[in-house]
Amino acid sequence: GGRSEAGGPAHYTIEVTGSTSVSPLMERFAETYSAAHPQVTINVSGTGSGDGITGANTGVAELGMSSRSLRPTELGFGLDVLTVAIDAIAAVVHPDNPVSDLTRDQLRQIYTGEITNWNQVGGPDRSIAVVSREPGSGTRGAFEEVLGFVDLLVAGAIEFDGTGGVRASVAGNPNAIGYISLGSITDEVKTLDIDGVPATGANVASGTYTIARPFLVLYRQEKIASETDRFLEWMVSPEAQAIVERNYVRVN
Amino acid sequence: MIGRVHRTRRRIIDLLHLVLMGTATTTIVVFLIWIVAYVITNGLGTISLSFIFSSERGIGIFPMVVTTLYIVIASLTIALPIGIVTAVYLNEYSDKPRVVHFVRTAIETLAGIPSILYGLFGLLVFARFFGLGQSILAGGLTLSIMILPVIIRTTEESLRTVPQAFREGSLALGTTQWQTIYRVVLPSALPGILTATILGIGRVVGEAAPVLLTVGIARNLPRSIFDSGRTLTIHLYYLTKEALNPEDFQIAFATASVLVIFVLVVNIITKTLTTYFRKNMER
Amino acid sequence: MEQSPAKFAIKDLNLYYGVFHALKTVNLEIPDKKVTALIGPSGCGKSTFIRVLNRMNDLICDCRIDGTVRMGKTDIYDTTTDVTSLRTAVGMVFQKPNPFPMSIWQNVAYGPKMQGLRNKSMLNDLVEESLRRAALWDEVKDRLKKNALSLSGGQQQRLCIARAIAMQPEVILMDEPTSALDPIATKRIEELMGSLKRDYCIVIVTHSMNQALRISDKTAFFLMGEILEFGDTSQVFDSPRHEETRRYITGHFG
Amino acid sequence: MEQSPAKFAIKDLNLYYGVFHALKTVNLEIPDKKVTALIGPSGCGKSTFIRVLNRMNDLICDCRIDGTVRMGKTDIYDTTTDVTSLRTAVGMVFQKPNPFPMSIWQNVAYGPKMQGLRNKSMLNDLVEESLRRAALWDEVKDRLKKNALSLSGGQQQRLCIARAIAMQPEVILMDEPTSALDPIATKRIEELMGSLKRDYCIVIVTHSMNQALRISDKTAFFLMGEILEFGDTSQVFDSPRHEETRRYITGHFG
Amino acid sequence: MVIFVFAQGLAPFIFPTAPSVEVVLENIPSARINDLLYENYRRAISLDPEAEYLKIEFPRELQDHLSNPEHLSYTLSFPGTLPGLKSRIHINIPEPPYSFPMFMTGREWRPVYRKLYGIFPMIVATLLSTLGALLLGTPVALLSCVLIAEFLPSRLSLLVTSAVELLAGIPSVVYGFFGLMIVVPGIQRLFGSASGSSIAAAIFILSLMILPTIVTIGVTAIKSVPLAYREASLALGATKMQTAWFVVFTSAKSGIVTGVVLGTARALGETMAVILVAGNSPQLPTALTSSVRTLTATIALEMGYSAGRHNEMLFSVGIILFVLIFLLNGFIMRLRGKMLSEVSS
Ligand SMILES: Nc1ncnc2c1ncn2[C@@H]1O[C@H](COP(=O)(O)OP(=O)(O)OP(=O)(O)O)[C@@H](O)[C@H]1O
Ligand SMILES: Nc1ncnc2c1ncn2[C@@H]1O[C@H](COP(=O)(O)OP(=O)(O)OP(=O)(O)O)[C@@H](O)[C@H]1O
Ligand SMILES: [Mg+2]
Ligand SMILES: [Mg+2]
Ligand SMILES: O=P([O-])([O-])[O-]
Repeated sequence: GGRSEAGGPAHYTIEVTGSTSVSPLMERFAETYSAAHPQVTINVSGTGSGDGITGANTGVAELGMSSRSLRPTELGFGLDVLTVAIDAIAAVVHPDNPVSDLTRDQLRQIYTGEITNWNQVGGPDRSIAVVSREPGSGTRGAFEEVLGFVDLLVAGAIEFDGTGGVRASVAGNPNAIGYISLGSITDEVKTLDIDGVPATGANVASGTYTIARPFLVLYRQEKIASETDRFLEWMVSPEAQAIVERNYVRVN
Repeated sequence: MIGRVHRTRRRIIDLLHLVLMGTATTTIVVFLIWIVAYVITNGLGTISLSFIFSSERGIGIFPMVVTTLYIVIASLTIALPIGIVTAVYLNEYSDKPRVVHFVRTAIETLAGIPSILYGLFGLLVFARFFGLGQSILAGGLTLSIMILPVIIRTTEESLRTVPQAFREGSLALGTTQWQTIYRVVLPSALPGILTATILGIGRVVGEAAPVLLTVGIARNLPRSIFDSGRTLTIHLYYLTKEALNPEDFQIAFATASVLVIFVLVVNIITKTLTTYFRKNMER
Repeated sequence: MEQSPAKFAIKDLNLYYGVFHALKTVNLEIPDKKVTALIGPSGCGKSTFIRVLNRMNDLICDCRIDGTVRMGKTDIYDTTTDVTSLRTAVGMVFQKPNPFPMSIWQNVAYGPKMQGLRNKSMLNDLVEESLRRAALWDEVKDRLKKNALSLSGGQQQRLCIARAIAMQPEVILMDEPTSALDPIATKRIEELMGSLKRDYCIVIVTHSMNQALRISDKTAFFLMGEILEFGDTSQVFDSPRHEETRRYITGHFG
Repeated sequence: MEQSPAKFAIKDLNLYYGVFHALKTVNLEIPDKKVTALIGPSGCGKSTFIRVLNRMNDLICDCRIDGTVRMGKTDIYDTTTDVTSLRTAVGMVFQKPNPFPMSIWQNVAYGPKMQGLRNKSMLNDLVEESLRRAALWDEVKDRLKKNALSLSGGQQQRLCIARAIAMQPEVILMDEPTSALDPIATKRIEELMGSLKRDYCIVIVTHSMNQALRISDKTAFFLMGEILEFGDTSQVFDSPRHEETRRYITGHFG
Repeated sequence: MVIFVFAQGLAPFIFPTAPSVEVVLENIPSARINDLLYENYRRAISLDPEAEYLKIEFPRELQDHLSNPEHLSYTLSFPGTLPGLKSRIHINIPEPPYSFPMFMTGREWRPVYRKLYGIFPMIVATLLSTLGALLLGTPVALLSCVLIAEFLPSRLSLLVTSAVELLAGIPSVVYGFFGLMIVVPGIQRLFGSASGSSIAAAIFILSLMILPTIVTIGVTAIKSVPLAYREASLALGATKMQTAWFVVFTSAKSGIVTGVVLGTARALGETMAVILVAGNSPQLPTALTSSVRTLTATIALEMGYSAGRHNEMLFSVGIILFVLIFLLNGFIMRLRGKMLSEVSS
C-alpha cells in the first residue's frame, strides 16, 4: 500500500493478492468499502492461494487471500489469519443424470477410481468421467481432505484450473461428475445430496454438510496501516457478512 | 518425345494435387469463419457502448480495455526503440560478424521460448527481484522482451528489402551513415516496421500466461503503470475459469468478440497502411 | 589538349574482392573539365574503378585496396580523410537510376539539406537551377511535390543527375547512365554532359563505343582489371596501340 | 538463302500491357535452321516479342494479345493449344542466367524428368551430351553434384543453354544471352550457336551490332514496338532500307 | 533470463527443504516442546539439529482428543468444527534433495502431500501433442501455402492471406474456449469415451493454431522465390503444378522450414488453449482419448498455488522446456546449415 501525493484527504491504496476463488468476494468487498470510504482504493489481484500467502509473508501485498488452510511450512511464517467466509463445496453432475444422491463413501470411491461406472451407484450403464481441480487448488485440497483421499485421485481424472472450467465440462458431458464452490452453482448442473443432505449454506452452518473450506485473509498485524486494519474489521462486520451470504456461508 | 499417356497422367496428377490443396485451404478458411462466427454470434448480443465504457462489475469492461491499452503502450514504448535499433545495428553496421552472429542466435532462441517462461522470468525478476510487484510496468517489461524477437526479425526483413541503391545514392551525396539510415533507409522500411508493430500488438493483446503472472488480475481501473490490472485476455480467461455467475459466460463471449474485433481492426489497419505506403513508394 | 590539369592521380592501384584480384596495378591521370570515358568488356572492372574514386567500395566488406589515389593534393585513402566530405565533392550517378522514394523536390534538396542548408528560398532556387541544368525542369516544374518514383526511367536518370549537380561537386562520376534508356533520353543526357564538362570533371562508364566516341575527350580501355590503353578518344578509336583495343572497338568481342 | 521453310509465321500481332501498346501490327516469318537476330533500342519490344513465341507472356496478368502466331501448322494462341507441350518444343534461354538452386546434374535433368523420363542411365547420358554440346562438360564433369549457383556467370549461361538443349526442342529462343559475359565466354556461346543452327531454329536478341553481324542469318530491327526492317543480315547491315536503321546500326543512337 | 530460471529450478536437486526439523503449532494456544514453553506462538519452531529426541507436551484438553496420529505422516490433527480452525501440530522433517533421475523418469506427480515430482508423463504428452499437431497441421498448411501463393488469383490470395493472418492474431484463450465448447464434446461423441478432454482435442486445437504461423511464413517465402525460376521451369515444358512443387517449393524450403519451426515452437509452448482442452491428468496417454497434461500446462496450473519446493519444481519444469527448445533450435540450425551448404557449395 502507499499514500498518494495528491491533495485532499490522504489517499490510501490497499494491495490484496492471492486466491482466485476468494477474489470475486474480495472485489465485492472492495467495491462496497471504497464506495463508503472514497479515500481508500483496494487493488485486488487474483493469482492463487500460494501467491497470496507468499505475498503477505514477503510484504509484496498488505493482505493475502487463501482459499485453503495454510500448509505446515506456511504456518511457520507466523502470519495472522482472518477467516472471512466459509465456502461449501458441492458435488455436481449433468442435469440429465438420474443419480441425485451419493454417500460420502461412494463419492470418495468415485474419485479414487474404485467406482468407474454410473450403474454402480444406481445410474445408467455409462463410465464416469471424473473431473477434478488442479493440485494446489484450495477447493481440491479441502475436498480431498474432507473425504479422506488426499493425493489418491484416480490417474485419469480430468483436471481443470477453475470453477468455470469444471462447471462447463460437467454441463457439457452427461458422464461427468465434478465439484465446485457452492457460490458458483447454476442450473447448467445438478447438485448432488451427500448422505441425503443437500448442499446449502444452512446445512453448512448447522454442521450437517461437511464438505467446506474457509476463505482466509492473511496479514501481519504489526505491519499493516490503520486503514487496512479498519478494512479487516469491516470484513467480519454484519454489513460485509451480508455480502458473503449471497454466495457463501457467513462466519459468525 | 513425350507420350500422350504421360501427358494425360500428368494432368490427372495435377488435378488431384489441386483438389487436395483446395480441400486444405477450404478447411482452414472454414475453421476461421467458424471460430470467429461462434465467438461473435454468442457475444454480439452483450456488446454495447456501456459494455465497453463502463467500469461497473457485470456491466462493463472499461478497466480491462484501459489496462490492455496501457500494456500495449508500455511494451511497445520499450520494445520498439530497442528492436529497431538492434535491427538497424544487425543489418546496417554488421562489420563485426561474431557479435552479429551471437545476437542473431540469441534472438532465434528468444523467439522459440514458450511464453509461460517469459512469465516466470518476469515474475522472478521484475515483480519480485526489482520489487515492481504485479504491475503494468512489470508486465510491459516482460512482454517487451517477449515481442522483441518478432519486432527485430520483421524489421530486419524489411530493412533487407530496402535497395542498396538507396543507401549508395545517399552516401554518394556526402551524407553520414546515420543521416542515411534516418532519412532514407528507415522511411523506406516503414511498412515493415509497421507490420512488426502490429504483430507485436497482436501478441501483447493475445497473450495470457505471462500477463497473468506479471500483471495480475486486479479489476480496478489502473491509475498508473505501477498498479496491477487485468487485460481483456486475462478477463476472458478468468471468466471461463472462475465463472461465478451464470451471466459470466455471456460476458466471456462478449469479451472474446471484442478481442476478435480488435484483432480484425488491427489487421485491417495494417493492411491499409501497408498498401498506402507501398503505393506511395512505388508509383 | 593535354594542358588541362589532372583532377585524379591514381598510382599503382590494386583492388581485391576477397581473393579475387579485380584491379591490377592501375595508373591513371584523369583531367579536370573534360569527359573521360571508361570502356571495356563486361566484368573487366570499370564499375569497380569508378567506385574507387568516391570510396563507394568501402561499403563492400571484403574489398581491399592498395596504392594511392589523389584528388588534387589529398590522398583520398588516407585514414585522416573524411569520407563524407570527399563524397560531397565527388558526385555519382549510378548505372540504375536510384531516386529516393520522396518527392522530386525533396530528392534534389536532400543533399544540400543534409549539409545544413535550411533556408527554404535558397533551397528552392537551388532545386530549380539543378533541374534546369539536368534538362528536367520543364517536364516536372508543375509536380515537384510528386513522388520521384513516378517518373519515367530517363526522367529518373536526369533527376539523379540533378541531385548530383545540386551538391555543386567538383567531379561527377556516371556509371553507364544511358544503358537502359531509349534514344531520345540518351541524346538529352549526352547533350547535358557536353554542357556540364565546362565546370566539372566528368568520368563516364559506357558499353557503347559510339557514345564514347561522341562525347568523351579521353578514353581508357580496361581489360581483365588492367588499363590496356589510355589516351585522347580520337587517338584510341582511330589508331589504337593494342590489337585487343582495336578488336574490342570494332566489335570482335564484347 | 530464302528457300528454308518458315518455322514461325506471325501475322498482325498486337500486344498490350494494360493500355500500353507494346507491339504494333508485327508481321514476320522466322526461318527454320537459321539464326534470326532481333535488334533495336532499349524498350522497343524485343523481349516482349521473343516471349510471345513460347507464350511466356501468359504469366503477365495484364498482357493482351491480338493476331495469329503459327508454329508450323498450329496456331499457338489457339485456346485448344497445350501451352505445356508448346514450351516443350520451344526452348528459351533468358537474358539473366537463371539456373535452379539445385545441383548441375539436376538442372539439366529437370526438364526430361518432368516429361516422365525416369531411367537413370538414360538421364545420365542425356545430361552428358547436353553439357558437351553447350561446351560446359569438361569444366563441370567432376562436380555434377555441386550446386549450379556456384558456377560463374558464363558457366551458368551455358548451363541454361544445356538445360534447354536437353529437352531436344525444335526452337531455341535466346534473350541477350551474352550481355553480361566476358569476351571468352561470349565467343564460346557464339560458336555454340553456330553449331546448333544446323538442327534448330534459333532466335536471338542482342544489343551488340557486332554480334548480330557475326552470327545471324536474318536480322529484324525493332523500333517503338514495330518491325521497321527485316531481311538477310548482310542486307540490313550493308544497305539498310530505312534511315533509322542506318542511324541505329552506326551508333547514332542507343 | 536463462540464469534466473535455472537458479530457481536447480535448487530442489541440490538443497534440502529446510536446515533442521521444525515444529509448527496450528490453533494451539500453548505447548511445551523439548521442555520449552511456547504460548500463542505462530512461527516455525526450529529444533536444535543436535537434539536426539522430540518431546511435545500438549495442554490437557487437547491430549484427550489425540487420535490416530499416523494417518498423515507429519501432522497430528485434532477433530475440530471447521476446516482452517482445527488444532494441529505439524512436524516438518526436512526433505532431502530430490533426485534428478526420479524427476525425469517418475510417473507420478503428487506435489502437495506425497511430494512426488515425476514429469515423465508430461514430457511424453508435450512431445506427443506437438508431434501430433505437426503431423496433422503441416501437410494442410503446406498444401494451402502452395495454393495461396501459386494458384489463387491475386485478389483471392490476398483475401485468404488476410484471413489466415487474422487466425494468427486470435488470442489463444479464444482457441481454448472454442475447443472446450465445440471440439471437446465433439470428440466425446466421436469416440464415445467418458470425456472428450483428451490428447486428441489438444492435437486438434494445436494443429489449428500452428496453421496460420506456417501458412503466413510459407506464403511469404514462396512469393519471394524469383519469377525467373518459374519462367525457367515453365519454359522447359513443366506444368504449373510441377513448377510449383519441384522448383518453387524446393527453393522456398528454408523459409518454409522456418515457418514449421516457429509453428513447432508455438505448439510446444502453447499453454492456455491446451489447459482448456487436454484434461490435464498427469498420466501417460494410452489412447487418443486419454486426458493428458503438458509441461507448460503444469506451470500455469500450479504456479499460483505452489509454495516451497513445489514452486521451485515448477521452475525445474521450465528448465526442461528450455532444454527442449534449445534442442529444437539446435536441430533446426543444423538442418538449415545443411540446406544452406547444399545450396552454396
Ligand atoms: N562485391 C564483389 N565481390 C566479389 N567480386 C566482385 C564484386 N563486385 C564485382 N566483382 C567482380 O569484379 C570484377 C569487376 O567487376 P565490375 O563490376 O567492376 O565490372 P564492370 O567492368 O563494371 O562490368 P559491367 O560492364 O558488366 O558493369 C568482375 O569479375 C566481378 O565479378
Ligand atoms: N510487364 C510489363 N508491364 C507493362 N509494360 C511493360 C511490361 N514489360 C515491358 N513493358 C514495356 O514494354 C516495352 C517493351 O519492353 P521490352 O522488355 O520488350 O523491351 P526490350 O526491347 O526487350 O528492351 P531491352 O533491350 O531494354 O531489354 C517497354 O516500354 C516496357 O516498358
Ligand atoms: Mg559495371
Ligand atoms: Mg529485353
Ligand atoms: O481457486 P481455489 O484455490 O479456490 O481452488
